Amino acid sequence: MTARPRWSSDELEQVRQLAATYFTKEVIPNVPKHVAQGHPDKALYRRAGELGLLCMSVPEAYGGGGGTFAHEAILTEEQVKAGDPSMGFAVHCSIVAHYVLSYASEAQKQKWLPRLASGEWVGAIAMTEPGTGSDLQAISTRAVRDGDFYKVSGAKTFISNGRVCDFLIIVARTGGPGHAGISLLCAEVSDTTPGFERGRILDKLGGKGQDTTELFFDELQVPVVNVLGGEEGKGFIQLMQQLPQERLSTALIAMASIERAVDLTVEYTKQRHAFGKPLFALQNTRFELAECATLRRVCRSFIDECVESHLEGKLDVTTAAMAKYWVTDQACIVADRCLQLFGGYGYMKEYPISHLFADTRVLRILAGANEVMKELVARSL
Amino acid sequence: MTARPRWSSDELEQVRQLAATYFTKEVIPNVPKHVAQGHPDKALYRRAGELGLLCMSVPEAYGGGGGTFAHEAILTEEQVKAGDPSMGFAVHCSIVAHYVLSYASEAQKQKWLPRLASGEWVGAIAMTEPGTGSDLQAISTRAVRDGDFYKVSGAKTFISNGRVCDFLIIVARTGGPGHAGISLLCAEVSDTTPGFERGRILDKLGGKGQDTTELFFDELQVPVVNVLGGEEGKGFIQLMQQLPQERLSTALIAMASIERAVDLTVEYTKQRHAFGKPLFALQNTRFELAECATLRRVCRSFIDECVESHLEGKLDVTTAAMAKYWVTDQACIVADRCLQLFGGYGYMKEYPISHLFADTRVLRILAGANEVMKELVARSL
Amino acid sequence: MHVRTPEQASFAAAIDAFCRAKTGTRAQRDALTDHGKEAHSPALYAQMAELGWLGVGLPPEYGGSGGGLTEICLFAERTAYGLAPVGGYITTAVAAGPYLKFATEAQRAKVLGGIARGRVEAIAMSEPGAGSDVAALTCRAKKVSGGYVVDGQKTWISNAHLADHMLLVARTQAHGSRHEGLTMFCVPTGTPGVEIRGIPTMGGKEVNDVFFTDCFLPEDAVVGKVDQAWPQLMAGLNSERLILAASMLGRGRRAFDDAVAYVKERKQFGKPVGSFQALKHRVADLATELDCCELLVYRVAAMADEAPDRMLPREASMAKLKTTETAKRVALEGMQMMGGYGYALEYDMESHLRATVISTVFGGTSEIQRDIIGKTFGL
Amino acid sequence: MHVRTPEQASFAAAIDAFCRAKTGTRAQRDALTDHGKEAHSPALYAQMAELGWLGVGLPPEYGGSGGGLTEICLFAERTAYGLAPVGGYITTAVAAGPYLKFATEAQRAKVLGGIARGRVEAIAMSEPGAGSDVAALTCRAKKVSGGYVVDGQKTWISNAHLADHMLLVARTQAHGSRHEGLTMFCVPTGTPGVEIRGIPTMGGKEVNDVFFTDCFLPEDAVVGKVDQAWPQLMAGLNSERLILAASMLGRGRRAFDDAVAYVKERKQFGKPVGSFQALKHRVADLATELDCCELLVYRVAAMADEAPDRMLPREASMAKLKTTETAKRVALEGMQMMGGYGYALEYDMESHLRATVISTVFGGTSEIQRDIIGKTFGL
Repeated sequence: MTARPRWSSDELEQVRQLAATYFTKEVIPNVPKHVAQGHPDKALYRRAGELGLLCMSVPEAYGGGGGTFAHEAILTEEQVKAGDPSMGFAVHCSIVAHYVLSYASEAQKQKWLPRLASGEWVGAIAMTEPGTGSDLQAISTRAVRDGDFYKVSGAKTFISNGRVCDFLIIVARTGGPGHAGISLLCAEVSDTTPGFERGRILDKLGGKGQDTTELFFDELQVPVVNVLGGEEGKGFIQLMQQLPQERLSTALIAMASIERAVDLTVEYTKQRHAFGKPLFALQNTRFELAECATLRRVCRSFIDECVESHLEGKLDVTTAAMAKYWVTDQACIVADRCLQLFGGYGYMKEYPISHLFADTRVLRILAGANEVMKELVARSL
Repeated sequence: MTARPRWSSDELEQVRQLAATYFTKEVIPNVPKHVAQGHPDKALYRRAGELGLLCMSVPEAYGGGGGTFAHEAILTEEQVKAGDPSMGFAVHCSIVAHYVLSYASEAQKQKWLPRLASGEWVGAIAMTEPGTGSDLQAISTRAVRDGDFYKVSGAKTFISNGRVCDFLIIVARTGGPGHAGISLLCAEVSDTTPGFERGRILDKLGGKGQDTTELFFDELQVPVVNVLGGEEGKGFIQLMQQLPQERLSTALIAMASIERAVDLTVEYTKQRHAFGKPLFALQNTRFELAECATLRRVCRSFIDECVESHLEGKLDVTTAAMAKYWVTDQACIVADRCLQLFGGYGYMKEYPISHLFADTRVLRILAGANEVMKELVARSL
Repeated sequence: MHVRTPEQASFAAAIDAFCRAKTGTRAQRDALTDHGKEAHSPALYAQMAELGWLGVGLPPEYGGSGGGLTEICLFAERTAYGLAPVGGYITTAVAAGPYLKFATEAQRAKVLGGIARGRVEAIAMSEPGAGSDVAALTCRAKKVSGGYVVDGQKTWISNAHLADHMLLVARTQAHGSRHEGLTMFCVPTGTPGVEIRGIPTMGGKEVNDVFFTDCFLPEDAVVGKVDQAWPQLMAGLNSERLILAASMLGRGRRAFDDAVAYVKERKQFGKPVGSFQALKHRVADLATELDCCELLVYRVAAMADEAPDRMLPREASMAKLKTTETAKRVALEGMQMMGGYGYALEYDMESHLRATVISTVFGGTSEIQRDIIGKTFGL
Repeated sequence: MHVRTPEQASFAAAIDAFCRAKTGTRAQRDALTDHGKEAHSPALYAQMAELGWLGVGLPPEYGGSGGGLTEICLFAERTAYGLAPVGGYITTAVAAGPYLKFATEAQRAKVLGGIARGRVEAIAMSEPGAGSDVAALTCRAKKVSGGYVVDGQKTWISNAHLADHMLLVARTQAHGSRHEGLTMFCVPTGTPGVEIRGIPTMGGKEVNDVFFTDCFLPEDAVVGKVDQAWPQLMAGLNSERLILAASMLGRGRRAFDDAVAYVKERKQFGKPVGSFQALKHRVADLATELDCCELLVYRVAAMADEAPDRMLPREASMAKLKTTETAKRVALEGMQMMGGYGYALEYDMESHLRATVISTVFGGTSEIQRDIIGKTFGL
């Protein structure tokens, strides 16, 4: 049903094929297990690394694929298309590895990137705290200098990959109040690291099988050399600079969700009969799907333009905020309208639309709530 | 506020400049007169012809500008931006001249196009009848062969440029029932043409000063050689083939309306104060405008892609229907939300937003009601 | 869906019958309104006065029939439904409130008696810099010997060109909080120093700019207490919002009925267009919303009638917000259902749209109503 | 905003107090529902039976207190608001209708008496090929000596796993119009040949597939008249739609109150997030819609109680459509207002969303309700 994006190429379509096979053959059969245990198997990260699907935009010199953001976009699309809610690739590749690539010193890059690209390590970023949300000024996790180490203490919540991560970027306060006191500290962590505790895996409406947790730090020791980029107080700026790409990544998930929802629903309504006709013959069904298909087409135009401009390094904060807010809103609207067309079946877990509805909902909240995006857009007017 | 479209060029921007000057200096001062008399001055068509603004996509050999659809898109954008509701250029250039260019015989082209391009003639197309709408099969205007002439009898309504037109494409039935009986007849008409009567100028909610009329034919004589393309029974197919471009043109008007509405409203809300602050400082205003600006951006992405694909000759029926339905819907939504932000002033005629609201509303109805567009989209699923 | 008492039902039936007879056709309405240019027909209004309807919400001593807001709403709803050009009624009914509650006996006899006899009243409050933000008023009434001198501009003043008096709100104290120091005056429209100029709007002739230049008003022009206009205004907000809501309920119902009649009649591809699911479902949604509006308006009117001194900021704002937004939606969707015919002036749908689109702005915008409602939840 | 009688008010207050005490905390609800896996707590339901609440809509001779649909709605609304896990009540109350109107005295005594004592009843109607399209049912009850043999599958059967009996609708005539030849049977859930299998849904354990294989039912299992299930079903639609609507009104109000409590509490940039206009306006809109729903539900319930035999297809469908759509909207917007906390299971908002999202499908989808309403306008 869905044409290939404007910015794709034959090489990217081969990556797509590889990713599709990986998800459908290797990941999907394990999703029930991931859901039951609350997190994905780490072996699947390593398998993705073997296949070259991790950190595709990281240069080959650091063990990556030497590709671009487009490669990661393809991975995202295929994950959604396959219906996998569990693997935390978006955070691992497009966020964590990308922070390291963008800000880390050469030594840090050489040390950390190969292990992220191979899947030996799973990455996570500990930003949100119970009392903060979009309000980064309120960060209260403290990193106190003690010789060659910081001692980090505080609590974080809503941390994706929190249960399985081995490498953690911690947003902490190394200085005084305000933005200038914030640094990003990189920590290698395991279940036995002193001062580090993984909290509960939070039970969520959707995204089942993907581990979102609380994390607690009680004088966790992080070497001073692990400050990302080597300099204190740059954390806020570093966070800000990465946001457009994170938002675009979120919009891409939403885009793929829309495509999948429409495809599933066209198929279902053509095959399911009521009142002696396929559901698709009812005018209401036709119009609902025509509207959803139009939204899909319009979103695709816009997303393709955003991806192209990001590939050229030109995606600005405003446009990224528009993409994040608008496409995720549309994804939820489309998921809701499509679920309705399934009738009762849309509510049953055996129908993927029920998962799509639940999984999509969080997109309007994470990576900056859509209300925050609107404020960013308003500032540009 | 508004960046130039992706598909524009320096040459096109010069045309834009010329068009902007024409509208603001020559047309706008006459709008009150047009509104009072119910139709634009024909002299302004001739003036546009002199400036080379008419039929820009018609080859120079026929007196046109030798340009592309992009030139006509620029003219549309500037008309909306200037706030002129009265000149019927969309019908004259993008529809009537384009029908002639696409279907007429060489002799017909040489005879008719130069006069349309110079503005000597104003063109119109007589399609809708009181009893039909989107249902073209129900056309009942009859053309009865009588020697070298047809005698045309019937009534038409909602005919744009109906009061000032000199050249009329009439959708009439030359044969039996159904699509195959329909032909397009080209008639040169004047106020004294026997068997031709212009009915009332219909008073409309918006589009004031642009003449939408009823037309009556009572054995109007049309030479048989004036069948468009020279062959009977092709009318329905000819109509169908032009629809994507007509719909894209309508979407372009909507696009320009959105841009104008947002620009006007940002300006107004920054300058108008309430409760001691600019309206723009209220969160509701900021979010409303952020949402409208996002819609503008998204529509622009989509429209640009549609224009580009039309310039390559690749715009399909489905995508054109999506553009027509979706962008005109958004234009009405944006106009309504923007008017609301003006408060009472938005309702006063001295504020252009009140006209924009009224003028935009018809876009969801003409060139095929949006419900019909949705049906077309549904057929593609 | 709301239940009327037998008296209310027969009142409504009488109005409906009157409108069918007097304003049932386009030609009748054109004759009464100079082809839509006027929103108020004094001739028709006089006939309604004869029938005793205009005092429906006034006490018997002023020629009224002693009804409450419920009856006023019923009148506003049914005349709006009947497209009766009595645009003067709303400001008149709203203006009556402060006179009833705060005016001297002489003022009441003059103004309220006039209202029952079919005179129109206006309210001069909004200013170019102060729309919904009443506290920002700057129009000044300066105390002089024997009275006040007023200077300033009012805008958006509905029916000033038709009214006997304007209920003016002007600033009598320059200091203190923005809400303090405002006073109400009863200003005969012919007072020297008052100039009334019509403003062209999408809806025809209804609103005016009013200029006060060295306009002298005697002491006894003050309505209620000096410097106390703000609380006096607040006491009248329930009725203003409800009457507007009732009027838009009537207009919305009319737009709905017109659209339904059209889609049942109009055929495309051999079937009435209303039988297509896309239109049928739209009709169902609009019908549901209108019934909700009706229940809401009359429930709030009943609450106001049960306790006339009670402020109902949340409830009255809900009625105004919901009903005006719904009426606008009905007109917008009705226009789409009617296609080109909805856009042409021969049909009434475009006038329904013009009337309803402004209703979300008049009498406190929807945004202001939402602010008020939100505030009642402690936000 | 709806006005309750003193009796109704004290009934509602009693339910509210009960829920605060028994289901007020997450821990209490987790204990009663095995951490959300069950939608119905027999233990809690038994306490309600003791209080005499479960027979609120039944005549005294069956242990009821003789109330009407209004009281049933009140119970459904307030228990939904209180998050009491009594998911069995709705099908039970709906099933009671046909027994009351059409069953033999013996059937009534057994089933209705059981209901008042806290037993659950289910209705076995939908089939894999026939959801809202009841007339497409194919499950067959073949006449044999002394009774019927039933074969076929039912799906989507709420509470079958909890119920004493299912009110089965099966085809007893293969010929004739699709609406004819359907018969109602009272089937004890333990009858041989009946197999009940739970279906996993977004909302936990509530619905089941039910398989009938050579299932013998005696003559006296027929409820009402043979081949007359269709008109008997139609007579019960008012109550089904209204009870669902009332339940969603309660759930919607709860979602609203939870969201408001959150946005008043939660601070960002030094202010409660609810004080930002974007949230305040949303709260205002939702509050208005919920009040409309309340007025609509109880007005239609009153109409049904005034004339129990009257079919109210338009009104009951409006109540169902409007209330379920509103409840879903409140939950969706409530989740957004709560940000990440709304998505996490510790807060109730995600359960409000799961409960409300299915309500627009259950008991006739919104699309079906719109079809029905549209039809009453002659479309």
